[in-house]
Amino acid sequence: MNKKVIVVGGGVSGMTAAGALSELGMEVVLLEKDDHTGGHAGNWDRLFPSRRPGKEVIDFIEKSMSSTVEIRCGSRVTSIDRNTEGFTVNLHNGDPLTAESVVIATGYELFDARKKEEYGYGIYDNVITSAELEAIFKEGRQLVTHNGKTPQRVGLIHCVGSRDEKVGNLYCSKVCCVTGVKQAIEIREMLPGCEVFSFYMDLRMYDRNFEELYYEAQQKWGVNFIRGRLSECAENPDHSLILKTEDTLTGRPLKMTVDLVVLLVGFVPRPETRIISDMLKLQTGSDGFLSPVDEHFKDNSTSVPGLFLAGAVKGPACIVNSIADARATAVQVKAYINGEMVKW
Amino acid sequence: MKIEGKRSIWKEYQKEIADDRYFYVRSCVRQNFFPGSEKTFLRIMKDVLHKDVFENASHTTCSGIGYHSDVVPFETAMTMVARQFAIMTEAGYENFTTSCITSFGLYSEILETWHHFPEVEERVRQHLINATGRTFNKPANLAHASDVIFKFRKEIAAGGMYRLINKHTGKPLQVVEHIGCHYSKMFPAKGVGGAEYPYVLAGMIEDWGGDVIDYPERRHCCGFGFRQYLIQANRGYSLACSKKKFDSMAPYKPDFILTNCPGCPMFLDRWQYALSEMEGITYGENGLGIPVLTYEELAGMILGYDPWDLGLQVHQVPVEPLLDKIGIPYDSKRKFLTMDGKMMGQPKAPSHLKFYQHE
Amino acid sequence: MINFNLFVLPFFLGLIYLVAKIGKTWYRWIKALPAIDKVKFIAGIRHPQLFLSALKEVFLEALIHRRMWKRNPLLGYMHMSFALGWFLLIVCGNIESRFYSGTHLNAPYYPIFLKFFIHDKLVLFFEVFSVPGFFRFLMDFLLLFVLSGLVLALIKRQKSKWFGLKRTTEFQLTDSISLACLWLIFPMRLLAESYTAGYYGSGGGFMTQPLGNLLVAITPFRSDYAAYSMWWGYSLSLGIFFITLPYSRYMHIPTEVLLIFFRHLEIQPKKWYSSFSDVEVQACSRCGVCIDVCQLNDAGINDSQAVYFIRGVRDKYVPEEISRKCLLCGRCQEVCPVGISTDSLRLIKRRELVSGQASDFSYLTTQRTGAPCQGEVVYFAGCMSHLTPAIIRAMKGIMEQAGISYVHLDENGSVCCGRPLMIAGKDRQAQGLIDFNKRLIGLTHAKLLVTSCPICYRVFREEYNLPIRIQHHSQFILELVKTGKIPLQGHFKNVAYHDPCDLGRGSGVYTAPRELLSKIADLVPVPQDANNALCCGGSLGIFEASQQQHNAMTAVTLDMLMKNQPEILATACPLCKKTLEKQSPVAVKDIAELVYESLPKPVYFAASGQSHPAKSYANELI
Amino acid sequence: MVKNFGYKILSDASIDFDRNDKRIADYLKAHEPSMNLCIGCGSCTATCSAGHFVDFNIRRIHTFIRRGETNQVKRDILKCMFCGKCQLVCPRGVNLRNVILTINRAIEQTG
Repeated sequence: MNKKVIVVGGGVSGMTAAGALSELGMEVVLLEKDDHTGGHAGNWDRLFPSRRPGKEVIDFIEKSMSSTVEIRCGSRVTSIDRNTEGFTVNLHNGDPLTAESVVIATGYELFDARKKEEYGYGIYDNVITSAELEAIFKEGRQLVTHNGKTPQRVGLIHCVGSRDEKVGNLYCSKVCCVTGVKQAIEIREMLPGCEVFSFYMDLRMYDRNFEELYYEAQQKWGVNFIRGRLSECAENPDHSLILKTEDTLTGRPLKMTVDLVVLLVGFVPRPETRIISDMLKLQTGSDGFLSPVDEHFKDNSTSVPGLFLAGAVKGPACIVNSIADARATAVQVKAYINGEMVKW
Repeated sequence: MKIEGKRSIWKEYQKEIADDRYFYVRSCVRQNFFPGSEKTFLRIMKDVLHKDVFENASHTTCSGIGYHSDVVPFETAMTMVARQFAIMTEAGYENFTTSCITSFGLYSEILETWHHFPEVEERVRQHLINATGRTFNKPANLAHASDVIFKFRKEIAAGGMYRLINKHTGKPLQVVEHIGCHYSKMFPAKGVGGAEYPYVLAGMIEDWGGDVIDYPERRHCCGFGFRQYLIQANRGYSLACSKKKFDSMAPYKPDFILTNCPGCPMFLDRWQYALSEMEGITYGENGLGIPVLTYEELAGMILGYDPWDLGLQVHQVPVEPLLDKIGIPYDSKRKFLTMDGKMMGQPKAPSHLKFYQHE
Repeated sequence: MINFNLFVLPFFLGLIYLVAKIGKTWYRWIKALPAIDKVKFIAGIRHPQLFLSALKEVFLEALIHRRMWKRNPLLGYMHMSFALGWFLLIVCGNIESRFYSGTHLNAPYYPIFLKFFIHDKLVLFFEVFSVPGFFRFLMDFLLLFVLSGLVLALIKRQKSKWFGLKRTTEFQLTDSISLACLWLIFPMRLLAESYTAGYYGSGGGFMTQPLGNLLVAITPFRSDYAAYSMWWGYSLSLGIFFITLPYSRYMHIPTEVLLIFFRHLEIQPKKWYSSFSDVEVQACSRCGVCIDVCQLNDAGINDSQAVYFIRGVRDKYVPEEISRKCLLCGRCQEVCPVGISTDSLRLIKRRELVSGQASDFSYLTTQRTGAPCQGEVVYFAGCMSHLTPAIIRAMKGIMEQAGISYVHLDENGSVCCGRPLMIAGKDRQAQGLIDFNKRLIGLTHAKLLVTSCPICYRVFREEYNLPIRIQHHSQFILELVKTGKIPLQGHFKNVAYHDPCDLGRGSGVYTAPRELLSKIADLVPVPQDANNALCCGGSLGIFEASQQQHNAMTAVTLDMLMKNQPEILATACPLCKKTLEKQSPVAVKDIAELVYESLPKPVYFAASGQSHPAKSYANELI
Repeated sequence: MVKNFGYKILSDASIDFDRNDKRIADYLKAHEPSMNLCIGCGSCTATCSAGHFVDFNIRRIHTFIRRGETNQVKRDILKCMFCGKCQLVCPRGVNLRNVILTINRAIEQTG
């Protein structure tokens, strides 16, 4: 029995899984469709809640992939076949690869904010997404409006594409709440004269130090939180935006002009994930993300022996959780290849 | 504003509109409010576009106005609509075209209901048989008359005598488009361009030479809202809605407002008078109002029809300044003459809102 | 011999100025007293007993500095040596001068500069048993006494901790001039007397004569010139001290005397700023004793302690937040050597900050609150007790057990007693609440009002003018125990009692809770208790402290309370309980709870004050 | 000459944040910044002594203040008894008694 494992997806989860598997003595090929590894996390400037530079984390994971991992960037998987020998993975460029086990770590896509037409992304000049804001931070650019002015008031809109039946996503994307709080702080840090208003339905500060970050945003940075989902956004003659929401804490509709709107876009499954799940008859949840065999005890396994899942391909997850999950996957894969029964 | 963003959204809301052979149903109220509009639609369809549009005098109200005023139950409304379909079926047509937006919304709502609840459709068919002995086919295509004009907007432009250009400045006219709420807010996919940035009127304005104004309260209701107007005590709310829109659009200095609903032009036009009387406010240049047009009236103007044949003389806000801007000639002396040349009488001048004085 | 020399003029003129200035100021203050206080004052000073008792306190406080001694012996000695030593120098000097002049009518400078005028060669410097010899000895001794204080004062500048002072106040310019002169006076006198004695070879005492001899020996120029210039220096430092005194902190010396008289004549602080307030403010010696005891230090607040606040009042500029940054715990008042009513002053300033804005309590009607029933005792739990329901349950259980017919006035929500508003300076607004509560209390026809909240207790006593008795529940329960109405069985080990500010310092109730507790518990000593107790940190008195600052104060108080490892912290205030329990390592219980738990079993739980379903069920069982 | 049609133009029911008078809010922010820590849990209102007897929602009042909706609030705030229970239950450590005192002062200063 060979010890060949193919990891599909070169984001945080895929890289971590590949590194861990290689450490465990496997022969690992990491496939990444882009021309570089790092995934989404490579685009983030600083990470919540500690605001540690994202690059630090990516660098660490990349370093941890020993030279034994064969990284193939620019490789798109066209099909995965399960046969008696194991798996054959076909690529759009080059020969098919075979492996004993395959780890799917294809992650997620950011919600296309244009689908929330009423928010005007792609139509109004001063509506951007949280990912674009992150890019501004990462590139060290100054946050300005479309016509180059320093915004006096910025609105951060939570739950864009999440918890919204109207765009078909009932689920919560988990990380946007704390991302919004982090970015609110960062805007205040960069532009002390700029007021920041966060429009939220709930603030789900689910993990350690998240609530403290929220507290810091209120206490130290004076970020204003208004409980109410944005209903619609309209543009003024000067390209500033009018936000309409209900201030649910007073029970009254509220309208406010802001110079810039940041949409905190959620997670959606990749279309490729759908193709893989159709191909291998994998289970997906109503949210479209892949489901493991058992959410508690076989949370990295699929119904296909030898095929494992890691990270946000199973649904919204933060980087910390993705790393932990990918490491767990690696252990499972090793046990599978060694023919060991995993009792836990 | 990024127009390419809008275009990509418009692309997603492409609606199928029948090419010919329309069964046309009229609005209950439009012939009173804007008496030239429906007539102009038929005239354009026949004379310019050479289409087969069938009308049957025995069609009734769709009962939408009663339905939205909480006096007609849905079951009743569905049966009445079923009868309209029966008349269409009997006439051998299958493309249903309505003049009224609320009708259009109600037809859409009923067809959607039947789609999801076939048993309801069955029950309604039975009601119709019980009441009239009629049966019907559902329309193959449902369109609002503005959809049809939208479809042929380029043909109209090609055959037109005028464009929406200010002849004094050579610049495109600035136009507010106002879509009836029941057009696509309930079923975005049923309207051209969807609900957020509807394209049905914007497309006409673009192709006829004007510029569309995107103002903050673009989405807001004209204020009719059925109950809001029909009950006198609520009319202050109706008026407040219109005022909100005017306040929001005024900074853009619109040359006119284009509408596709029976109620909207009525209220956007008449409330300008009420607002001027109550508060002394006017929204156009030099104490004038902002003219409000139906899409048929505008199409007629483009095609060079006589303004008084289009019924523009019954507007509260005078349209002459707009006609002058475009360069459409008109005979002021004929403004208040009936079709057979008699004087129909002239309204009293409002206290604030300026009557147009032709020099 | 003409007993005059030009050098006495600075002293003499300074003295005249000082006496005139103080006279004028006192006259102004007394004149500005409200009519009733003026009557008290005039009648009081004519009343020999009152006058003497005031004089006694003046002696004890202004000269002996009794309070200072209690606080720190070194500090007490330092102050006493200056005050008493100087006082005795003047008195004895006068007697001595009388011996030489043979008349009572000496010019005021004569005794002060006696050694300049008199060089008694007949008396040897070590002679003690003759009258002039005794005086010579005594005067040198007293001067030494004063100088020892001066040495201490110099040491205190460097090592204030030895004197029990961590922090102290800063000097203003007039203070520094005054102090410099004050410190110069006695060394100058020593030098002047010594040089004179040395020059004449006689006239000095056991200290001045040998020192004078030595000085003359080592002085390279004419020592009579040296002596004369020292006399000038002595007179000048006295004169400048007297002239600057009314404009410096040393004005507190004469003002304290007046304040002691005021207090003995029962002249009280007013709700509004009065000349009594002026006297208090001027009586502040700026010693800074109040700084160290202030718990706001623990919260990192160090700009609003009493001495700073009073400085602001004196300078006629008190920033708003300084008035509001105070726990009103009363600790500063307790240690103030002058006994200034610091809390009253603070409230006066808070009242001044409140403008005409009214409160609207028109919604308080018996329809809304419900009209109370009648009973012999009316129990008012207080707003805060609603957040500590164990106290209410315990009180009800105790009263059930004792068979008291009581009315629970605020069973369905409290109408606030009004003190929180008054603490904010809104006395007028509080009146609406007071009036309504008085009405409700009246409707119960009760003869006794019992409350669980010391805040309410204080305001009921001070502001309500109720025709019935008012007790805090610790007093009430103690009475029940003493009259045998409730038997106590339980016994708790290692209980530390925390004095609530408004019950202890605020209302003087120290013994009742202790006596009651001692019946059911072994009390462990608390390092700072009774009138020296610390505030729990949750005081309503302060407005501008953050939660973190409150918590910091509570932590320090808890450290102190836990010093002797108690197993239970007992208190007698819902607010103290609520504040302490969230940070306490051991259980915090109200006295009422401990008593309730000490009642013999079975305990009857009653849902309300009026019905006894559990009791009747229990009777059936028996 | 104003015509009476039997109805009036209704005023907008929504909070117009841009136009509202936020002087009290600004004053509050400067003098008692702990106000910004509110998470709208409603503990303060639930325990309120005054709110027990009358329609007095302290949570909504200070939220209105922060939105610049002050007209009704100016009257409502006078119902506060100042007992301090709200502050004792606040999970965020909002210094509520000073919030109310500060609002009072701001109202006095802004008229």
